Amino acid sequence: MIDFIQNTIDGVMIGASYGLLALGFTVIFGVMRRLNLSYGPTIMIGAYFGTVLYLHFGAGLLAVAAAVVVGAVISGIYVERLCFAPMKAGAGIASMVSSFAIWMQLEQAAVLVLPRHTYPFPPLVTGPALEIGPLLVRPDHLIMLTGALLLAAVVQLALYRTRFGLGLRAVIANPIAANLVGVDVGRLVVLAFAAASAIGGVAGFLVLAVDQQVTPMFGMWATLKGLIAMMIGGLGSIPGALLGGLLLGVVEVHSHWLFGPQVRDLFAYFVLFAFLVARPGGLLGRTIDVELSHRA
Amino acid sequence: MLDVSDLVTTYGKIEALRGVSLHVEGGKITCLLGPNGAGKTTLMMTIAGILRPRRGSIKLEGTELVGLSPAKIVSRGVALVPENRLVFPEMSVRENLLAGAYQRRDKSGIAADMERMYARFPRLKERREQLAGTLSGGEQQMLAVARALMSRPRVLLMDEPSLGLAPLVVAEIFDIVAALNRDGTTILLVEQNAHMALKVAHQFFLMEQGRVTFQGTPGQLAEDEVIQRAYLGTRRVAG
Amino acid sequence: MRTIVCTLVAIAALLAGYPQAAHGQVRAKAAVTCVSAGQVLEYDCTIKLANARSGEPLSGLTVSVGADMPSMPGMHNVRRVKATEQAEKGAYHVRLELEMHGDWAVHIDLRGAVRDRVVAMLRFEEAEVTDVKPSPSRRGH
Amino acid sequence: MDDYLVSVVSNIGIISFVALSAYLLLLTGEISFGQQAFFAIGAYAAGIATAMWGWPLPLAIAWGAAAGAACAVTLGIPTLRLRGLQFAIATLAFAEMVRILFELWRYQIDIDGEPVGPNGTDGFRNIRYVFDHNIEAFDFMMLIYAVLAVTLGSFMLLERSRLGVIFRMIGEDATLASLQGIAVARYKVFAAGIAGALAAVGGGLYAHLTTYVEPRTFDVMLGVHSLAYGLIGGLGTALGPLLGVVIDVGLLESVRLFAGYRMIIFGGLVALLLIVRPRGLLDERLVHGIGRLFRNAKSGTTRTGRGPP
Repeated sequence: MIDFIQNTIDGVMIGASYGLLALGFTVIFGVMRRLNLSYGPTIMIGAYFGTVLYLHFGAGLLAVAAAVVVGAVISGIYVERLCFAPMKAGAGIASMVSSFAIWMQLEQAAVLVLPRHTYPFPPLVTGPALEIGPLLVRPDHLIMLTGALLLAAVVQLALYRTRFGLGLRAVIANPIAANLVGVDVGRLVVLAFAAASAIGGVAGFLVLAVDQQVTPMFGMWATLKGLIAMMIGGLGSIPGALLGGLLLGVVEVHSHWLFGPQVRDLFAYFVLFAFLVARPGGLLGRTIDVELSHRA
Repeated sequence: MLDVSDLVTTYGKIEALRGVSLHVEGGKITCLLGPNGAGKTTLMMTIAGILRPRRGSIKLEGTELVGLSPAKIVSRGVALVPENRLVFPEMSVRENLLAGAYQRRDKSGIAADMERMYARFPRLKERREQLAGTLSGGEQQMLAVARALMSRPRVLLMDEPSLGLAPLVVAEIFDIVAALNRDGTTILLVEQNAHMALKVAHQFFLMEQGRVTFQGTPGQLAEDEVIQRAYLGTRRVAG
Repeated sequence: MRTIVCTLVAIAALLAGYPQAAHGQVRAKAAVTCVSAGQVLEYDCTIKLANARSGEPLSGLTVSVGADMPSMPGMHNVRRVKATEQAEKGAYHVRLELEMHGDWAVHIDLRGAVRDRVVAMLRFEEAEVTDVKPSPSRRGH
Repeated sequence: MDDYLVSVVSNIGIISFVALSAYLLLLTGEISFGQQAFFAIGAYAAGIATAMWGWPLPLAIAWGAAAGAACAVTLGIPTLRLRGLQFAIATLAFAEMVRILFELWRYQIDIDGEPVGPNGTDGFRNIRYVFDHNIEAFDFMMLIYAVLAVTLGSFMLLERSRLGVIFRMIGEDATLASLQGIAVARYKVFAAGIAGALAAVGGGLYAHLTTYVEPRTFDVMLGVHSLAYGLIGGLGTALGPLLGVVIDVGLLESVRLFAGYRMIIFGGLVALLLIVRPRGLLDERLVHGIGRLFRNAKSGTTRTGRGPP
């Protein structure tokens, strides 16, 4: 019983970071109706910005965090300019494949800068786990959860209380109608990419600071986790993305505890598959037209 | 007020507009009639900046609109109520109206205009916190009109406002069109329902196969003939 | 539909007609140790070949070594390099030039008295080369 | 031909099977991130057949193809109503499940004093058929290309056949196709089955070419690559995906100049190419244009003017 509660708590904390990754994915997917496979690798590039500062200039934790976010935003905008902005309507799959090609590019760029397989990443906090009754809570996990919740709150406020958020939601709901009411969709998409990359940057920083190491494979990891959480939560739904992340985290921790790491991943994919087959809209999703069928 | 001249818009190699010229007079209701596929919606989308013309010009009181982004065109004073309404379904009625004022920065003016819309469309006021996607067709049409008006347009373009609505609701929509015009709004109206349109229009144009084939005022042509040409095209009527 | 059936039959016929050859050969096993050769992505490898069953060293063979990355099938083809036989019986030396760090499957192809291929899975890093135990986690821990 | 060229050319041939598999699904309008699963199934099935059961290679490859097709049909049925991104992610999830199952799967028997068979994450080594039967690398390459030629030939026939038209119709607009009385669901599952078999043939050949496979050979990277090849090479003809493979594995591989920068250059080139030609180098329009040229030349007609569209 204690184990169950403990694992659920751990799952929620890890799931919070998945939720953030899914959130960034959702913002991009929402405004573009296109899949950005390079999403994770742009975050990885941000992480490498931070790692270079940390290794070669001895930067502190906050400076590293800032570098991760800035790096992610810069590479995110690069991806938008190259893979999304110049693609005509109806070329959604070309955008997706293009973003995959740029993923390969970013990964090799990272390896050229820092050629080793793994590098250390500065820890969030060091210290023993907090004991709350019979439960153990790692302080860095707690910070990760708090950070994720704070960021989610900021995103929610930005979406529902600002002009930018209004425009963003208008584009997500209907790009043509958004154009007609005077939203500058092209500019907004760039801003959305930047915002999503920043969200991803924060998520990536939190995850890596808990892991205390970074590899070029982090890009793929982030893309996959974000994608799974988004699909479980439901396409185009912001609360869905967070919820999907939490569910994925809880499922992973429990299955890891019960059956080990390989079965954990098996379970995660199984949950995803089951959701898609039984409930393609995900937890909170709706059916929106996806510009991915190649004739779109 | 709005001058379109020699407008050509293409989809790939297909010319949807083959040199359209028309003039919309300020303060009047101008109606555009024609069979399906005549290019009416293409014309509206081109004026709104969603489609780029191959050539030609669109002038609003002498300033060129061709080449401007849709957002710029809205801020110059042209608003389109699109075919099938296209409200933002997951946003509330209030947020839809706010989105309509996206180009404006005057908060108090926006608030005042919102109240004006609620006064004109009491049903929107009742449902102001309801999601737009849950409104009836007629209510969505009202919302689309109100949303367009929130940008304070000098010219309001309306594309098939009666599409898919029950006859009673259609009558209501046309009452609104007439009332808006009485208050001084210039309107360019695309309509399939020629009978209703000719009742409110001050002048009308007939379009066929991407060209304007007739222009005049209601009464200049027998309504039957207008309707016949609007639905079937000249050729078949003539021959 | 008929086209498909015909195609399948054709493929099957083609495959069935392929020549078969003799069975039962000596199998080799190899112990591979690599160290960085100073230059980035260049490694010196020593390969000790032995008869898999008897453990007897296999000398006098023509040995060529190639490599590919199991995580990217077919995408990386490292040009085969001839290994030189060492004084020690069954020992061969080769210098490998790889395209990137990471896990490589080193193919050792033997010709001569024995024809075989032995595959060794190694992780090549900047400083050291280790045997691979693939880790299931993508984050790499 | 030197060893190196043989290995590059063999790899191109094998990867082409997965690329064709993804391409076939693209024709019917579906994006699959999961064709690598059938490549894996084919590789393991054929490898087990020769290395453990002592089957001859042709039978083993055919059995691998059958296994791939069966699994693809099994996957095709529940994912039938998914479209676009949802279908793509469902295939990804399936493929990853398959990969992890292979990581967990151990099935070994003792042959000549050594354990042979799939051994979890350590993979499946000693698929020695080619060595046991003294097949030279060059001959094996010819075998790969013989099978590939047959496959391509059937693709060419398919493109002209009623079935090909139906596939493209479903790809253009599935609803419209069903209104035309086409049993869309059945054809889609059928296409998925063939695509699965194709990838599995590639996998079977791959296992015997390299003599070993391991689960991570079959991760998402392979699937997304094979999808990308069709788009780079062009969606107009089955030669498109092949061209894509040749460009990636062949051309860039051979330019040693790029060592260390290959992906940076390749990635950038692909991105730029897709801006100019979003449906690849050999897209439908180009293929159609070339086809018309040929037909005109054959029938001797000259084009004097263009009639009404």
